[in-house]
Amino acid sequence: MAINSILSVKDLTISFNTFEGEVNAVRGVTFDLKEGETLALVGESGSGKSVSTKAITQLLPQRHTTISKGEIWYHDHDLLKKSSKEMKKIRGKDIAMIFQDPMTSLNPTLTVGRQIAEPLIEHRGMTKQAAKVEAIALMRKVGIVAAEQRFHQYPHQFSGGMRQRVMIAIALACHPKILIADEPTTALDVTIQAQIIDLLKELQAEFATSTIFITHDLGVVANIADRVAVMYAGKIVEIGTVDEIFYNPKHPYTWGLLASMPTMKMDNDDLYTIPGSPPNLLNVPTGDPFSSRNMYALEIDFQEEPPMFKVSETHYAATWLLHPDAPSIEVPEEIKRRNEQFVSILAAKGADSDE
Amino acid sequence: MNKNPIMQIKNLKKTYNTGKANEVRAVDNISFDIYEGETFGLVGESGSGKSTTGKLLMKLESMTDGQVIFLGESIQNKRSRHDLLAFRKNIQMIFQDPYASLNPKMTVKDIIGGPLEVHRLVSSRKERDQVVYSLLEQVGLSQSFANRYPKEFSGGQCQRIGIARALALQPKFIIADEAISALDVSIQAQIVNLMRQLKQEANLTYLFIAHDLSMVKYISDRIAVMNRGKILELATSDDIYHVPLHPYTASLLSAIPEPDPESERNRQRTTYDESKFTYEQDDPAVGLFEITDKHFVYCHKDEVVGYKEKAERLKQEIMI
Amino acid sequence: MEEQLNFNPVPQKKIIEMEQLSQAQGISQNDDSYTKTIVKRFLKDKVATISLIIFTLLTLVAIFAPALAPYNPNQTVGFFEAAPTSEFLLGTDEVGRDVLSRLIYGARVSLTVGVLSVAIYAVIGTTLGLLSGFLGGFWDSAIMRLTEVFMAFPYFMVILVIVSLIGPNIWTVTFVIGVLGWPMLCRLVRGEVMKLKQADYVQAAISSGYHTFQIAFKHIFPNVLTLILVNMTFGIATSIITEASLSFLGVGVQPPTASWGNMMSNAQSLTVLANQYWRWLPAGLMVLISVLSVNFLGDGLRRAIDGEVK
Amino acid sequence: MASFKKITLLIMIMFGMVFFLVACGGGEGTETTGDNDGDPSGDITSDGEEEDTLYIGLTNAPGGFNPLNASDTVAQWILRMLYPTLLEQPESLVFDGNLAESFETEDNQSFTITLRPDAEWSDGEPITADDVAYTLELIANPDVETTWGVNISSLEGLQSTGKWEDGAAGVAGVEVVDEQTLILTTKTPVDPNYIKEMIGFNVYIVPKHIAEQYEPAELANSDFATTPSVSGSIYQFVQYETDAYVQLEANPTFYKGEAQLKHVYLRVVNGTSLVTELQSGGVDMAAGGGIGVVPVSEVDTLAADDNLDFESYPGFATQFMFINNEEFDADVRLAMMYAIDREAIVEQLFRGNAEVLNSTYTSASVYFDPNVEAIPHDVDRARELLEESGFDTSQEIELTVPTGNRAREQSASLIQQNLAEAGFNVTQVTFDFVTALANVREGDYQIGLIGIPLTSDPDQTYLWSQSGTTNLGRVNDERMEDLLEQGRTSTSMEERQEIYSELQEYWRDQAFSVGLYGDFQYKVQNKELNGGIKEFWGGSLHDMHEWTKD
Amino acid sequence: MGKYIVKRILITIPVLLMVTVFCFIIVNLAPGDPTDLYISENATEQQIAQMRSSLGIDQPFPIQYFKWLLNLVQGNLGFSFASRLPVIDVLPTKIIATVTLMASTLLVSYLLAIPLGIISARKQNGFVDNLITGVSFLGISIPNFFFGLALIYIFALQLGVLPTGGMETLGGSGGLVDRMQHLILPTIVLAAFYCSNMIRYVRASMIDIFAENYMRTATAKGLKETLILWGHGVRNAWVPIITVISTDIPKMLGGAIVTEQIFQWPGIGQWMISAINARDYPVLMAINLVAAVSVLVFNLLADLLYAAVDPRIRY
Repeated sequence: MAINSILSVKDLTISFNTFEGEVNAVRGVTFDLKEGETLALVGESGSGKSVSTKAITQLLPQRHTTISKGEIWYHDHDLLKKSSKEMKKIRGKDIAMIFQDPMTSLNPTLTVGRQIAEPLIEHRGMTKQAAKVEAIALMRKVGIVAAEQRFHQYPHQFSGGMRQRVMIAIALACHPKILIADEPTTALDVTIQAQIIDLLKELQAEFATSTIFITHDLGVVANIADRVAVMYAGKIVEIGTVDEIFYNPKHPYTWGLLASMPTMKMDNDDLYTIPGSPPNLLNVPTGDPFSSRNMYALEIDFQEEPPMFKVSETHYAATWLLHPDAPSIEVPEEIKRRNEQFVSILAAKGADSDE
Repeated sequence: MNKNPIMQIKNLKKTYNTGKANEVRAVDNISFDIYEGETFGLVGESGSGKSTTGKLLMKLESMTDGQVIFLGESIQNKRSRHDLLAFRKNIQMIFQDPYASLNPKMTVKDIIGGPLEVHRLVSSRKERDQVVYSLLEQVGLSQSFANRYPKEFSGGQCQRIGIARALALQPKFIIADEAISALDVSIQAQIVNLMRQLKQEANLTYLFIAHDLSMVKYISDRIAVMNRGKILELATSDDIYHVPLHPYTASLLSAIPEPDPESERNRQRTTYDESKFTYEQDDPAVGLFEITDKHFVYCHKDEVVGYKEKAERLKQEIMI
Repeated sequence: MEEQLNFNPVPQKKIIEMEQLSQAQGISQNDDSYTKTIVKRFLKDKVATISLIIFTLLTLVAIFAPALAPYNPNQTVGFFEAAPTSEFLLGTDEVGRDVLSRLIYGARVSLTVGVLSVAIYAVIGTTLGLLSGFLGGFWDSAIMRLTEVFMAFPYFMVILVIVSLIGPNIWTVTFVIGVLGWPMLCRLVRGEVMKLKQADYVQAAISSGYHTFQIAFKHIFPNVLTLILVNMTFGIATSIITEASLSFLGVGVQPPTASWGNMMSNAQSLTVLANQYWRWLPAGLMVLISVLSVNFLGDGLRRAIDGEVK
Repeated sequence: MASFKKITLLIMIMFGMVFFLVACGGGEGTETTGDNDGDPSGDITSDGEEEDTLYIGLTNAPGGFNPLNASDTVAQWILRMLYPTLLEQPESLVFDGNLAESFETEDNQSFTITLRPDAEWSDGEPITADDVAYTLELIANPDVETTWGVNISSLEGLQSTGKWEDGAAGVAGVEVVDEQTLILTTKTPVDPNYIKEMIGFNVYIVPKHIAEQYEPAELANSDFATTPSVSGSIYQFVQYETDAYVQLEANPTFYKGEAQLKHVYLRVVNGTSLVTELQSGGVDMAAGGGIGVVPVSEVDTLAADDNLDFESYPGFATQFMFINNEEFDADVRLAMMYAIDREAIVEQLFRGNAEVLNSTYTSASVYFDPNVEAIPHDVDRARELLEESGFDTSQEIELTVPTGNRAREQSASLIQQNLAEAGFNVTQVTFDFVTALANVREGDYQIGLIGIPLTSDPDQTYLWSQSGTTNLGRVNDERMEDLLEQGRTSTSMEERQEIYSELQEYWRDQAFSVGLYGDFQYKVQNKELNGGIKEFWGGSLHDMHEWTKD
Repeated sequence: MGKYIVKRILITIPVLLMVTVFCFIIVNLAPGDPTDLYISENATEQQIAQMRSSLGIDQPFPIQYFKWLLNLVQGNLGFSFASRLPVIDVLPTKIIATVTLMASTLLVSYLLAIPLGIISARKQNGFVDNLITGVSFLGISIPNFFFGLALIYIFALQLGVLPTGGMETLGGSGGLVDRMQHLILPTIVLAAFYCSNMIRYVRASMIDIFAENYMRTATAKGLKETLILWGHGVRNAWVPIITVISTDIPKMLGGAIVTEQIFQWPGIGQWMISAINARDYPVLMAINLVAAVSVLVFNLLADLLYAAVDPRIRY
């Protein structure tokens, strides 16, 4: 498996100017997106996952945003250095996006068909007629029945799930190399969410699109991601393959996230919780911003931010617990259970590869 | 568990735009009881009528037809200010959006203490403030929050304030309308734990309205699954999870993503073909039928046998 | 280096304390009440702040007019139509009254008309808007029909007739502008109330057992207040101009009472316009300054409320 | 892209609409003006066209064109261009023949009128004595709405209202001798000047053959009264654009000869615009005489304009401070007279373009007696009188001020100050003109400023007699009644002058009201215009057919 | 749709009746009898009575009103007290004059305001925005009588390039250019207000629109700036723009009184002032009717247009 990075984000640092002061929304985010993979960015609201990805296509409001550091490499170009004119040629064509709220992300005054056809005309130089034919084909592909009729309808005549399908059709219209899906299923009902995820997976395979999938729902991540990056307070705190993150998490925050979700198998005990709320990014506390919610905090957590510790070739986590000098600690029950599962999965895989 | 119904819902109906082309039966003839001390889960996707049901029970909307008996009295007869106050004292609501449910122009003290004054449960400002402080403490917030405005708090903190307001009147019954769905995962757990804890402390009854089954299953004793204004299945939460009889319930369950890559990879989704379960309107042979003990399914009289067999089969599968 | 690092676990109790501390800090970072936040934001807007200062000064001038004015504004004190001198800083008018004194007293009239008329229609418009939006149904359509009736009136005609009926003076002008100005605000408030009525906190207030009027005035009103305030500031500007226009048409505030409007209407004489700048320019500038400052004030207020970064 | 096209189309449609509106705006008006309407090149107005067009500025709109019913001066002035009168009056109380070649009497009771034989209506019908008699009959007809009743009330067979007795159906005092001759007979002998002014100068002769097509009762609301079709004087009516302008064109059949200026536009503009239009050449002359008034504040500017002729003359327009005689006795009234500094008003406010109104006649009137000494501004005397009268000075007196005349409004401020100096407690109350007039008329006032246009005839019964229709001061004084009666019935000018001198003196001493000032008449016109306003404004039009423009 | 229109019109009728009743009362409340104006100083009682009956004001108000209403239904608006001309004959010329001025004003205003508002919103808080916003505040704040006179002084008297007032050169051969020249100054004066007002609304709604998710979608699609702006942004601003237009037009139809006064524009506004001064009730009632009908009609039109520009709105 040739693993080439198609996109690499390096030390991205973004802040917003507000009335209260400067909000440090993204504080040195680094990750690679490999060809054909789905990378999930997971984190609570305000963790900076959405902001990081908007920076890729320069979708952040310029007036209030300062990108003080960082590089975003795509095909030997630093996207941060692109002029807005150059960026236009990349947006929608090479890098497409799907957004959270399908209700407001479509223009209410334009027909759905026109909105799908637009990128075709713009980037693929199609005539109106050709674009219409292609758009209808796309609509069929994303599972919209009676596409010819629905081509002329307006977004308000579509249900939420159908709108998100339209958004997907728009995004995939030009066969983009990279798809950024920003919480595409959060606003949908579970059954619809399942359909959309299946659709995305299917199309992603067909178009060989690399995907950044932003969500706060670990269930969705488990379903769709190849690799997972967990974000907290504007930083990636843990990154690894989906199995590593779900079965062998190293960061106490990841533990908390996993343990606080009720699983179908759970009994009626109290849920595991992470106390408190995320820190205010106006004044990022010294040390690890997570330290004050961290039941496994060490003294050093309050003094210095931990660097990324390597767990495996693919797995890194930013917690002092991985420092050789750190004391060993008792992980939560749920994580223990998961670790056990990991061992068996590894064993199974090892068996697979042996054969 | 105490088996006294705190609330009895009989043939509740809510129709919008009655008689017009765009008539919507938001709540279509539903009946169920909620017992004292239990947590009753009401699950459905958007547009299923679950929130409307909650509002009808709260008298935030007027019902088109049916009857709701709360603490032995029919709620639709409560019109006078006195009756209404008495009714509202015993039933409170926790809302979905923690920010939207708190008046941005009022201090936390006024938000929580207001109902106390309305119901004349306190005789002085000072007494009110004392009650507010103790309520804040009860929901895990510091007293220093009292003089602040909601927008200064995080979503989780706001939801705690909302809970404190609901608790202020010491109600017997609380309707939580998607009370956690707008919160982050780690905060959801906090709130759920808090609600469970309070329930025990204050001997509350919950109606827990939600759009997905995962958290509801975890918190509820009994669950009703709603779709298109009708209750399709009603059973204990174990039964709903293990013996989902109605295909809609099964499809809901199969759609819940689990934070477990392995099980996700092996997941089989069931789809629900609605057309097979559409009955003629107001057919008297269609309704909620008890398939097994306290396990109800909405179906045609003739289908009952089939469901019974299905229940048997599923139960046996579990045993194995 | 390694030695300095302390890898001792922190006791859980301490973490909880730290968490509470950080939460408390989280709050103390924006330690302000809502009003304070708006005020702070507003003060960051230079134009708006200057406008506020100017408007405050104007108000003070209006209040302390008797102390500030060098002469009796209604007395002939000098030659007629004399150009500014050290004795009469802004010259005299057509009957020899001191223009500066009239300007100072004019602030009273213009601001009274501006503020009071808007206050009148704000009260009517807000009350009816709140009721219409909150009660809905019959009352809503009745009030909406009434706004249509009032909006369908030719504004000036009614003003002119009523003014000629009661006699034009500052109170009539104020009253008429006030009584006729409310429908737009009423609709605005109604629309907002209809939106807010669905808000969860209103539903919560109903659930808590608040009385309908308490909900309308205690829960909803504070949330439309800022909107009303912004609208009112623009309304004040419009009222000042309306008074000036009425004076121009001869039905505004009547002589000998000075208002900026009737002083400015001197400019309808070309001789005055061309040769006697002191008879219209100061008044014109005052109208312009006050209206601009009120407008910018409203705009700044709106921005501060919306949290729009300047 | 489609939306671009739509927007472009929309904009084009909107432009098209504006052009259409501009092109056809006031369409009715231009039908008769010229045929090259809408021709884009037609904007170049040749000099020739403008040279024979006269633009007159009016500050009031005419209230219709009913020759029988014209209360407003504007209408009267315009009607003079459209309908013949028997006599001209080039100077005050100097009468010349117009339609009448002669107007003679020997006994001051029977007046023989001989008409010009060549006079024709614009439709070619001759103007005869029948037309004159019919006109007088219409005025006397109780069914006809008319303002001229009082003018003819001295004729034999008519009531004091000028209407014939019930069942009479005719005017006994009018006798048509032949086509060119008729004899008017009055009830009692009168001053010939009285009848000459009242009937000879003021009454417009209407074409019988047109007027008789209408029911007398409906004349006032008919097109006869709104859009006259037949003219007998200098011009004929073309159209009236309500409140904007009146368009006239020369009457080719006019008996004194067709007018040199073929077109006349009487534009209705406000005072300020009148000034700008005069300066920019948009109007050639102000109509003057209270109907084309330039604001007094602009007088200096106009006088200084090289392109304009500016002159000012004493006129008949006056301003009084009426005093409600029922509330204030003679001493108090006189105190007010002493208190008000009328010289200051005239000198400072009007910069000398007015005269102090010492009596109830202006210096333009031949009955004005310059020997009646004016009451000076004397605050001490005023105080004295006030004290003597025992008037309660704490009593608040309302000064009613009508709007619409800036000079008057400004004078009110001065008057208020003057009165205050003398010890009166006066507040101004301002009303629009109609309201103020209505209040004053009903006696619902204390003191109030009202302008009165006087006539060249000295009879002022309507103003100062208890029976007067405009007795605004509520004067009820036997001596005054007596003097008015004497003046009215006297038949010689010399005799009348004497009576009226006495009246002026008595009026001053009693201070029935305070005469404030007499506005001067302004003649403001383009230097290119030959002709225009005369010193006696009312007679300005007698040579209008000879006016030209360079 | 058709049903909706009919329903709206039916609702309109009682509103209109109420407006006319109110107006009738107000007009008749005004002190001073019209006859005071139309009689000479020496008129007799009998003449006054005769005139009162001729004008139809000798009857009680309710009867006068019902007569007026009855006439109205037959398309008769009575005759002007002042000129005795049938109001219905004069009305069209006045409306045409006002509409001409209105059309040119609104055309100029909107053609300027919409792009300026958009630019302003696009460059929000930049120099250009501050300039446009500042000037538009000035435009709203400057009293039009003052602005008008200043323009007359400069352009008509000092420079002599434009006429001082009126709608056309009387007695000249008229023509389009002449009329256009007469239109320029009053249009500028009125447009100063209407343009500034519109700029503010367009700016505000465009700022909101720029913050909308679908604008982000359009950007993310990589569309051209102009297409994003016009094809996606401005489309959604039509509703507030139509709202402003639908209140502007009746406001102007009700008479741009001061401006018409200053520029001698022979439109509704000027007519109204003279009618008020002349207590010309029938004219006032007619003007009131026109104004009221225009308010209601443009309300309705706006509602119908909303549906045209926003597919979500259906009746």
